[in-house]
Amino acid sequence: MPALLEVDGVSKSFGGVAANVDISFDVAEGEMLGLIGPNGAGKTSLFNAIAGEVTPDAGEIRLNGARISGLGPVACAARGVARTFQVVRSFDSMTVLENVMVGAFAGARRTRAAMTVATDTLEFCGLLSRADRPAISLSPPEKRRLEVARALATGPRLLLLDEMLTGLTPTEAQEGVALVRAVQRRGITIIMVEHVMEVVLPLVSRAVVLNLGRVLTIGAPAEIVRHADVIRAYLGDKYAPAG
Amino acid sequence: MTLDIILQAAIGGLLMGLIYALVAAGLSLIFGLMDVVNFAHGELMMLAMYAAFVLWQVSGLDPLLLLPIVVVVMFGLGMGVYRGLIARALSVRFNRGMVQIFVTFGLAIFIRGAAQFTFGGEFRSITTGVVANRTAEIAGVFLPLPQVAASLVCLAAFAGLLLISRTEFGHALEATREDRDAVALIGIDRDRIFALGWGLGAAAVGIAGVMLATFYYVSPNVGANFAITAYVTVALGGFGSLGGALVAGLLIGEVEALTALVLEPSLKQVGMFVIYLAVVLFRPRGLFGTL
Amino acid sequence: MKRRELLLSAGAVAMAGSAARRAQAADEIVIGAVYPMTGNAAPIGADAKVSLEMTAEIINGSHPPIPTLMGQGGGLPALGGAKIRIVMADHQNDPQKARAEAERLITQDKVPVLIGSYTSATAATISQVAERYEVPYLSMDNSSPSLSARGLKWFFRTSPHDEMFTVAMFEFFRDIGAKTGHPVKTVALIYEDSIFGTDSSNVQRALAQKAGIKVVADIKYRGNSPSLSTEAQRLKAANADVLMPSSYTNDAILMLRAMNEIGYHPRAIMAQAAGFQEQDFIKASGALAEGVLSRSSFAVDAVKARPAIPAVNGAYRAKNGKDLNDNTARQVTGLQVLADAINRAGSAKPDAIRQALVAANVPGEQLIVPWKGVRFDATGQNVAATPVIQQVTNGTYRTVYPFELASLDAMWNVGG
Amino acid sequence: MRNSILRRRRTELVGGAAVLLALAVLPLPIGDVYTQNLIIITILFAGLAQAWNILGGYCGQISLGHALYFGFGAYVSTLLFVRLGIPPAFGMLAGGAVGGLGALLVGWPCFRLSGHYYAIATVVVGEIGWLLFLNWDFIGGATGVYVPFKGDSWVALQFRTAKLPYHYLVLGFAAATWIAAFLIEGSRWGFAWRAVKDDFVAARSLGVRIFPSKMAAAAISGFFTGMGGAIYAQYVGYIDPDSVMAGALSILIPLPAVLGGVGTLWGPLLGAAVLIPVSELSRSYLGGSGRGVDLMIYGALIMVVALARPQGLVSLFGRRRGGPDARAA
Repeated sequence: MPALLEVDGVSKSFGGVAANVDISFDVAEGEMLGLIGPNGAGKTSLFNAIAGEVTPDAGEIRLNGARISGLGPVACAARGVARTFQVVRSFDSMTVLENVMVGAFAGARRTRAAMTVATDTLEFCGLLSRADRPAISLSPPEKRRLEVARALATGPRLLLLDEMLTGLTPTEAQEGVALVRAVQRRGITIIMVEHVMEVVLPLVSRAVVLNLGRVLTIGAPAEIVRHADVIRAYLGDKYAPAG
Repeated sequence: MTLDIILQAAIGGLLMGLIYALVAAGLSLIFGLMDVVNFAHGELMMLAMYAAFVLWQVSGLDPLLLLPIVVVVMFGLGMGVYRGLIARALSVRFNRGMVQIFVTFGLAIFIRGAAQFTFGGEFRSITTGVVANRTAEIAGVFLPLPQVAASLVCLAAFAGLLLISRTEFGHALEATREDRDAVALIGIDRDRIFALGWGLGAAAVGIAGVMLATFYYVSPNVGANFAITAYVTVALGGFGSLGGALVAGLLIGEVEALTALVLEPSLKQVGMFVIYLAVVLFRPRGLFGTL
Repeated sequence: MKRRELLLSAGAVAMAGSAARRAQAADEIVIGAVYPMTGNAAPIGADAKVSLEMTAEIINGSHPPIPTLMGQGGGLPALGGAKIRIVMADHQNDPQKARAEAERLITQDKVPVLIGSYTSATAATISQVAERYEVPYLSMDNSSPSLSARGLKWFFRTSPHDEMFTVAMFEFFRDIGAKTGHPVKTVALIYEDSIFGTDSSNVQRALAQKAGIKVVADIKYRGNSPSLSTEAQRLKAANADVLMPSSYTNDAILMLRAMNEIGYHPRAIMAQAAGFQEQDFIKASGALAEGVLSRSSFAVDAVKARPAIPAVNGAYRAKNGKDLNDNTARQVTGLQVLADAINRAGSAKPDAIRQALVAANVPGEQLIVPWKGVRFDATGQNVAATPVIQQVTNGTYRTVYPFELASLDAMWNVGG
Repeated sequence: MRNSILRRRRTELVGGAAVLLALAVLPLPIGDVYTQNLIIITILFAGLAQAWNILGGYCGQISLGHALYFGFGAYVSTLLFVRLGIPPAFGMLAGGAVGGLGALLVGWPCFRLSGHYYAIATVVVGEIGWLLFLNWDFIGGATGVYVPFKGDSWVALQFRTAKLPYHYLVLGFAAATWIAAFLIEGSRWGFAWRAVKDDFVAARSLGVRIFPSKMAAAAISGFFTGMGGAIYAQYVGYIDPDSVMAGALSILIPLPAVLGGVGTLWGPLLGAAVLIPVSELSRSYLGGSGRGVDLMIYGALIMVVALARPQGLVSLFGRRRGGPDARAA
């Protein structure tokens, strides 16, 4: 399968602090990739680079072979990259349906078409009952769903989920996982950023582990768990396996 | 356009610049603290000018002696305005930026009407005082004593504000400015800090008002004459930065004085505005702004 | 519909308010006066209210006859002793509000004539409304020449305009120059950037050129500005024989102080009155105002030529605690001329009043102002309004020109 | 459920038509000129507030310098009429075009700023415009421009004493701004601008282009404000920089929208219906005393409404979009 996304030697530092150092990996079409690492490992910086919020100092990010790094968020969105935010950013002066319609307008020209896309997406995300409620009145997990719905409404090829499952109760997490799986079934490539391994590893086919801005290792969840360096990075030297 | 004319205009610009700086310092302090632009700032200055005038008229004392009383009154007034109006404006959940602008604008109109109601529209002036109407001449350059006294007091006020920013209260101010929500965690009563901040801001503009009243007329509309200069000074210096207000105030005082020398004086404010736009367009946060 | 009730109720309030006012006594003539009651020029409006109401009392009241036009009291004889009543309206120095108030006075208070308005911009719209409703507008104290140059049928102005005032200034320069041997060679103009300042300076520039006097400084300054020190600096550099300012009160106060602060004491100041004639200016400037010359349409000290002054000025001083000045005296005179016109017209119909005003020919002796008289030309301008020149002498304005009306010789140290 | 938006927009359209009809009929029974004048000024400022609302309300850019575009419109229309004889019916559109162009020229540099920095920059640009017009002799400078009366005519938008024609002129203007806002609310632009207002980072991530959105909103807002200026000039008959470009006007234009309800269809109209009559009536019936009482009432009203109803008076009439009642969760 041709790589949908190629991250090629990406480095980025903010005023002397090296957030990302020479990171490279590919993501295949339809794959679900995890991007994990302890806090401050450079996950968000890389995530923003892919979403176009940040321009890498070095290296390139290509979508379908075409460079998207440095083009800015709007161009990335236009090329099919959609994202959610770690801290929810809903449009408070609008209803749930209208929030999603803003996303739908990325593809739709006319209001009626956007409304249809938005309504279908809300149904898909299980928020249809909330369609006419003001976005500000949703509960935190519902707001997270709204972000996903809004991003989905743009008809993306690549969906970036920023810590979507953290801080949820077990039932909420389960609903979140069900939604992510449903999105994947629609053939959308997903990159999930999480810092809680147990949540993300069961879901993804592969994971990129970052630590101190560098790629620690890339591999299937099973290998990741046993990888010495990963354990040390997460749990500190005390728990490093013998030998 | 001989040298001493330019020097004289520059001196005039310097003396006025310090007053602009202190007026702006009060505005910058309040903005830096809680993201509120006080559109009634000119009217607070006008109230201080009237307070100085009334106290002078009643007591016959030199306005410089009345300074402490007016400063205390203005401090109380500033806190009162915060508790009565601004606290509520900040707790609003929608259109907070807009509500805050138009609440302070409504306050400005109300104060102007109240001043007209209480004092009438006449132009009043403080005509006596140790420095009143006296001018020192040094090497052909004239230093009007009221303005010189006003500038020195403004500098002292600036030093006072800088000192305060070093104290524990000052750090609390700084912390609140950095992150309004976090401070609550470490036991800083945010509301009290905001009220004290408004008191300080009103006191600063009060000092400028009293000193101004020693050589400038007092009328219900005098606040408006200084309002736009204050906003430009604060935005140019950078909201929330006292040093910025000082530098910007001096710069604007100079530009205004020297433009009036070269261009048609009616356009002197345009010179000041163009400089402001030029700076702000390249450094949106102003010269020293951090917010 | 919610909104419509709101509007209707607002409209109802307006009508209710005015209805109560319109139930005026049968034999009463209401005159609408539009003045700046709030804003920077508020003191002018407050003084106008006193001067107009005082004059109405003189015209209406019973008192020993005062040797001036309509000074016999008892109302308008030709209308069975009808009383005149002044209704003040606030234009806040905004042409649109002046227009709205003028219309309100005409349509709601049914005033047959309008008077006003101190600022020329407001006079522009009030006179247009008067023209459209065919109601006379008598400008008491607007001095901008452009107002009477618009061919308006219903516009009248008893007061001299800036051109006539400025002619008097230059005649004074010529005569005082001859008398003292120190003629005026150079003048400096400094004027506010409003319609008043611009018009006044245009006339001064033209007449200076005609009189062969060099204009060495021509400074248009920002009204209500925080500081005039640089402007004063430029005046000092020019050091003209005579400084000719055109300013409202607050700028007049600031200007004298600014000049004093840089040690500049002009040899002579000839002001286009306005701010310089105000009591606030003299009180605030104190010694700095000594010797300031100003054109004026009123000479409180010309008692010999105008015997009615003590009585009228006394009545005004009793109500307002200060003497009549250039503005208030013109308001008194305007109202006298208007009352006389209504009386001669024998009716309160706007057209009858207009005819009477066109035919007005009041000799100077019947006025409190030192003019030759009141005669309106085709443009409605009183051509017999001859101003005087006054000088501040220990705190009060004394008439110094024309010499025959002067109560003392002018202090003149030009070219000394 | 699906077409809740369509249903709401249909009721708004019907409501709009009803109000338009009511306002068209409103002046007929009223003979008193002062009240007719009051209604005309109220509707004119309702239109201006709606024009400002397009930029300030829907796109969240709090411009405090709209008097500039109002002045451009007034001067362009008047000078075309006085000097070139071009009737204001067309001059009005030219005035609007220049207003829109002005808004773009100002927007280009100022939209890089945000929040209070943008507001202050617009105040400064407004002052510069006013000072330059005050000293620009070609357009009459401080002396202003008289609009000569050439007889009743719809083309020249001049009527001797008749008020009704002016009533329908300003009503047409206000209706045009309302329809523009209505169309914007339902269009792609409307959603994009509201997203920019609420959270431009999120909007950007969904492909909304921030700068072009602000410029488009500014152009439309400037166009209608300029047109309003042209109508004002024909109605008052005299314009000078102080009356059509002063800073006070830049505050008066957005005020009804802010008090009535920003970013809503009915906010600006409702705000104007309350604010303008109060300020006119308080001046007419209390201003004469010269005691400043009318200013106190006006100032107090602004403070009370802004604090009591931050989402605007419009939120009194049922649960308006733009946030539930303040007391809700």
